[in-house]
Amino acid sequence: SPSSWSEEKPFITLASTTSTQNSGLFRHILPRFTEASGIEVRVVAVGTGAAIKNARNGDADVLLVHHKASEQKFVADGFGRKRHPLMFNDFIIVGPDEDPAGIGGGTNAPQALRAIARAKALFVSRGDASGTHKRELELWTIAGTDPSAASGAWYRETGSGMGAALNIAAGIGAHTLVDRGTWLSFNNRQDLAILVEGDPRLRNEYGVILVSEDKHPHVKTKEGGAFVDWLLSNAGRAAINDFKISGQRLFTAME
Amino acid sequence: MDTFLDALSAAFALIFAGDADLLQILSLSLQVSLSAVAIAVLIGMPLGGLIAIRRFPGRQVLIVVFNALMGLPPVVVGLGVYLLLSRSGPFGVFGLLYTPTAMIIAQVILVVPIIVSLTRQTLDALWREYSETLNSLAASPAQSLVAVLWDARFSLITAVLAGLGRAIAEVGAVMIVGGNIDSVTRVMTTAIALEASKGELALALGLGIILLLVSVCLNLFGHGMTRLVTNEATQ
Amino acid sequence: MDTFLDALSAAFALIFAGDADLLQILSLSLQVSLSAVAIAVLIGMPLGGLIAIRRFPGRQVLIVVFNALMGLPPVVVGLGVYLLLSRSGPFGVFGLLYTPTAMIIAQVILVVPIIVSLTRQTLDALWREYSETLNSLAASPAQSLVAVLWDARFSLITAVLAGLGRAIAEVGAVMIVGGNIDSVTRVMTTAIALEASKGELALALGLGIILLLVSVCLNLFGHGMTRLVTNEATQ
Amino acid sequence: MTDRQHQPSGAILPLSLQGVGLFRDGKRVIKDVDCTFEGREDNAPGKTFIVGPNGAGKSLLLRICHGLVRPDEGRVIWLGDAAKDANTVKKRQAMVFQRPVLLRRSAQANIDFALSLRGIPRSERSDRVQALLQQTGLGRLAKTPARALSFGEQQRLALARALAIEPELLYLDEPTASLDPASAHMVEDLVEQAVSKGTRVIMSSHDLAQTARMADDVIFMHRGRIKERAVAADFFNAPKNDLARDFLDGKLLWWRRRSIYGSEGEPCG
Amino acid sequence: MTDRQHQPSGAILPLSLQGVGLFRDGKRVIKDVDCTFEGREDNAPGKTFIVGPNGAGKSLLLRICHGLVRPDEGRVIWLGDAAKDANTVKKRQAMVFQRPVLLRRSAQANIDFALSLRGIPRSERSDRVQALLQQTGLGRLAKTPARALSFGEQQRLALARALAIEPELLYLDEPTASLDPASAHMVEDLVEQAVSKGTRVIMSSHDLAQTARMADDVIFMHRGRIKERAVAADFFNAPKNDLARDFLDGKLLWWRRRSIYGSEGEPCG
Ligand SMILES: Nc1ncnc2c1ncn2[C@@H]1O[C@H](COP(=O)(O)OP(=O)(O)OP(=O)(O)O)[C@@H](O)[C@H]1O
Ligand SMILES: Nc1ncnc2c1ncn2[C@@H]1O[C@H](COP(=O)(O)OP(=O)(O)OP(=O)(O)O)[C@@H](O)[C@H]1O
Ligand SMILES: [Mg+2]
Ligand SMILES: [Mg+2]
Repeated sequence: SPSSWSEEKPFITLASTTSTQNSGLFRHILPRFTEASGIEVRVVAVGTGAAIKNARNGDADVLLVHHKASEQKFVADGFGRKRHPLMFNDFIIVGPDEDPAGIGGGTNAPQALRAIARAKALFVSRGDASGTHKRELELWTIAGTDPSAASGAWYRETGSGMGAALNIAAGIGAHTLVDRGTWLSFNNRQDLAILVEGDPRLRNEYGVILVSEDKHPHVKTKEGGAFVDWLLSNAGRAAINDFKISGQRLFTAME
Repeated sequence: MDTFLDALSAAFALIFAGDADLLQILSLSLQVSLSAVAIAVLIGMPLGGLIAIRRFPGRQVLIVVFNALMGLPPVVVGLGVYLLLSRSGPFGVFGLLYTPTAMIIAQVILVVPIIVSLTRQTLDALWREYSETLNSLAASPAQSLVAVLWDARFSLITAVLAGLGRAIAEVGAVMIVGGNIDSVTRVMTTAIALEASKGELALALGLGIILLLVSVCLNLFGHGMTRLVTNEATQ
Repeated sequence: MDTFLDALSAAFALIFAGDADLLQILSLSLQVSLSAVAIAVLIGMPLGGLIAIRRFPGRQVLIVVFNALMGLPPVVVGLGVYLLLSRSGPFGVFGLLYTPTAMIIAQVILVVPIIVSLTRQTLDALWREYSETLNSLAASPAQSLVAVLWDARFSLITAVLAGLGRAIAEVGAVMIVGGNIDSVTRVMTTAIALEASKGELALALGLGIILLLVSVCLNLFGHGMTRLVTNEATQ
Repeated sequence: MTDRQHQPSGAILPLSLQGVGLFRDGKRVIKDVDCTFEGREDNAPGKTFIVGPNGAGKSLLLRICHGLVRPDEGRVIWLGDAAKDANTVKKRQAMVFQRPVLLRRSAQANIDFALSLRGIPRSERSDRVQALLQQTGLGRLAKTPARALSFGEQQRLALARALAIEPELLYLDEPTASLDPASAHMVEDLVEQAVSKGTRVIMSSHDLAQTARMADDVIFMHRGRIKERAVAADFFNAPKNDLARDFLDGKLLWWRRRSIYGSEGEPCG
Repeated sequence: MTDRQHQPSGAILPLSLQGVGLFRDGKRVIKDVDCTFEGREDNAPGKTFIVGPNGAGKSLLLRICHGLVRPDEGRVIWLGDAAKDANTVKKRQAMVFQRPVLLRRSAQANIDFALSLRGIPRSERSDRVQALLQQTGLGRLAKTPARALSFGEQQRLALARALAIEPELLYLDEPTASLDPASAHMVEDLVEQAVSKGTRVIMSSHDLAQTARMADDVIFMHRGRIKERAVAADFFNAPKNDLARDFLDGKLLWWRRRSIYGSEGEPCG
């Protein structure tokens, strides 16, 4: 019966984002942790906003997302003990390989966005207040362009997850901002290609937080703590670092 | 529990503010779903009726298949339509992807099996009663079809409402083929999904309450029409 | 078009490999949806039957409400159940969130209105015919209910199949309350959604094809049972 | 038929209708009906026949008596208003409809169902079902789907089902209309048997010979009104009502009446 | 009735049944039926009556003739197999069922529907509908929902609907069973009128007086077989078949036959 399943062996619930889930990272690292500790990790992957909400409601033991400001607020509000920087990868700007805005090979993200706006080339925005979406908005601000005026024209706010947004970009031949992990594991690129990468402002940092038992006494502090400790340990770092797709590393553990 | 109260007040706030975005999203929802159901009725009712009143080889198979197609997952339909309408797909040239038209197409595919199966089953009973008489009167299949559809019109309303329920509540297919693009293809259900993914649960629920109220109004309207006509009509 | 072929071959590959993950996901899908439909039938058929055969104040309102509830958006149901079962919700202590039980609860809520409305409409016709006779025989409401449910049992199968279709195809609610947790609450539709978001369109479609095949088998089974029993039974 | 073991006799009659009227589609289809059906205590008459042209309101009147249709005017009174609860009153009556509705089950299951509604234990039922089927000549068709029976067979099955519950008051709406002569005879015998055991019968019939043969008293209806009620012999020998006379002569086509006899002056509504 | 303007006369008869048999639920309910219904060319008889006990197979035989039920054995042959397309054959027949099924529409819409199926233009239809309603005494009930009519009124409406299409061959399954005496008389007149205009009538009846009065020839059925076919006078004066004699005497309760007469030796299946 379903309830007996959930009692079978110790487990924790990890609230995380679709980008980490879709990249396949968890499938790579979690079995190692389970083998080492005997603790099963159940991943609920949703948007960053929803993940934080779940954790606030006490429906997760550990939170692993990528929007530093929100994470810090979560800790400040007393829902988490401490935010640990865990790993990073980077965002890239992808677009149709015929490159209508002429930004291919560039390393300056804001400049590229300005060019896209100038060319009125299609751009797909996540539009879902996710970590990626927030980063994109920051980049537009740096670029000094307000794309929301063009919403519905060349600027398409889709309001969907990373994979769905990529599917849309592929479907209409649009640019979009995407984290490298999702991109590398994404299999419906059609004629999309990486146009801009390597800008330091495109760094994408993930943090991990153990949910505080002060607010939610039922939180599995022991098992959750073990998981966070393992992630930050050498074994955990090694596991993150050697997750590769076609020879490329997707995430780099923080020192 | 707080969230439920928040949801209610969010719903009321939105309704009383007469929020322009909300109105636009709501009207697109209705436009897409009502069009889809109308088209599905035009396709599905004659088809379901024919299956009910004709006996032909493969009829049983068709019944099973349409029953099974009631369980067509919206995401699968969405993907299928996406592939067909995508730029690299066979109908890519029409540029229909991420338009309301694409959403209507997807919903038609989802609703037709419901209309076909429920129409068939509703007319089955009537046909058992009518068939000898209509045969005796030498009604052609088409004439028989029109007669049973007409005489069962009030019972068929439930089939239409079931189809409408599926269409208006559906998110998986419209999300994929519509893209939930702000002020272009955002409908109530995709807006709800978006707010949910942002963690704005109260707002999402509030939108859900509004959608339900609209459903109730639509149903009341349909029901009122029925009452009105039934009283005059012949049982 | 290639993707469709890839989808087919993906489906076949998965089926012939007898992939253990696939089997587990599939069996969870069936377990959840069949349980939900069974519970919904136990609740919805008597309720729909009573609405069909009894006249009481508020009956028309009830009919409209259940018709409207057929359009309950899965995401909204998912959120509602989430809020109830969440640790900070009223039933949080039972720890049901992100378990198959939670998914069953959500689907029951989605399917009950379908069963109620379709049962009511199916029994309406039979009741019009039977009511005088059963009244004359002084059958109590409960006895009448049992009699019409029994004598309409073959027609009611379509209602059950419509409910099953909704349950097995549904993704919005189970995604939220189940969490799509690998090997715990991952079902066919959430797996399809996941593959789609990874851009694995062929695999997603392939899973969709498998789900449809399973639906067809379920329907064939139901249909076969009906045939078998109808032949012996009295029309 | 076993004796009325589950129900005491003579418990619900007399039945009185007082000023009963009924509207359908804005038309008055039953008008000013006052009549009483006495119980059987003192060897009172057991068979009242209702006759009259098609559309006179015979079937509607039977339904009103039976409580299936609630009149829009007037009252239906049981036991001079001292009636026990409505449910008992209901359980002591049975009816054979003009167009019998049989359940989608076998012939025997139809009778069995009626018995089960009276709470008769399963063990007793099967024998009584078989006995009733034999009596109505349906023994060989026990397992046939009721809906597949010929019309005459259906009518007899409906009678068997009604007799099964051994009612105190039995309504028969033209129960022999579709029966062959011998079966009609047999059904008449069954009705006489029931009456001799204490059942009160109210029956409509178009068969005047049958009415003359069987009826204790006769109600003649016309356009929703009771025009005459008389002991059978009196009614057939010397009907008081003009319309009744014409009816007996086979001349009463009431929708042509106005043109034949000039205005009868009775508005339709 | 207007004269048969839309259809040439005498086009589909004779109708022959050869070795016709029918199974239901594994039982043979129609057996070895051979018979022919001639056309009306040389003032041939116009009214064949089918009589026999309930369940003899009268209704099924009518349905087989009409093409509503396909026999499991034997053949139904039109025009000695020179029949035109099945559709023409179908369109030249009409039937009044024993349990008439009326559409959920008003009385007049039911007749109008039948006319519209024959492609008669809307402008002509309304007059003909009113005429037919008058003829069957339903004028006042034109707008009443057909299902709300009394049984006798429904039967007459079904007859009006059948007459509307002016069939060459008209099947009547006990069309006067639920009619009051005067209406029955009127329906008999309508049937005679149709016959005098060239319609061939095949009719079942339990009313032996009516049969004797109207029939040209009589078919006596028993347990799915035609036991005797004879000119009416001969049948009533000197039935050749023993069973027919009993039937005419009102003594034929066929399900008791075995016990009365000893084994008849006819297996059920
Ligand atoms: N809804 C209705 N609208 C109009 N007239 C109606 C309605 N319901 C019943 N009637 C009329 O009420 C009258 C009485 O019907 P009822 O069935 O009681 O007649 P009846 O005496 O039993 O006739 P029959 O001998 O044909 O059985 C009929 O003329 C019928 O047309
Ligand atoms: N599915 C079936 N299973 C068993 N018997 C059947 C089935 N269908 C019809 N029959 C039998 O076939 C016989 C002939 O029926 P039919 O209706 O033709 O009789 P009928 O001569 O018209 O009788 P009536 O005078 O009562 O109208 C009946 O005894 C009926 O029970
Ligand atoms: Mg009547
Ligand atoms: Mg018959």
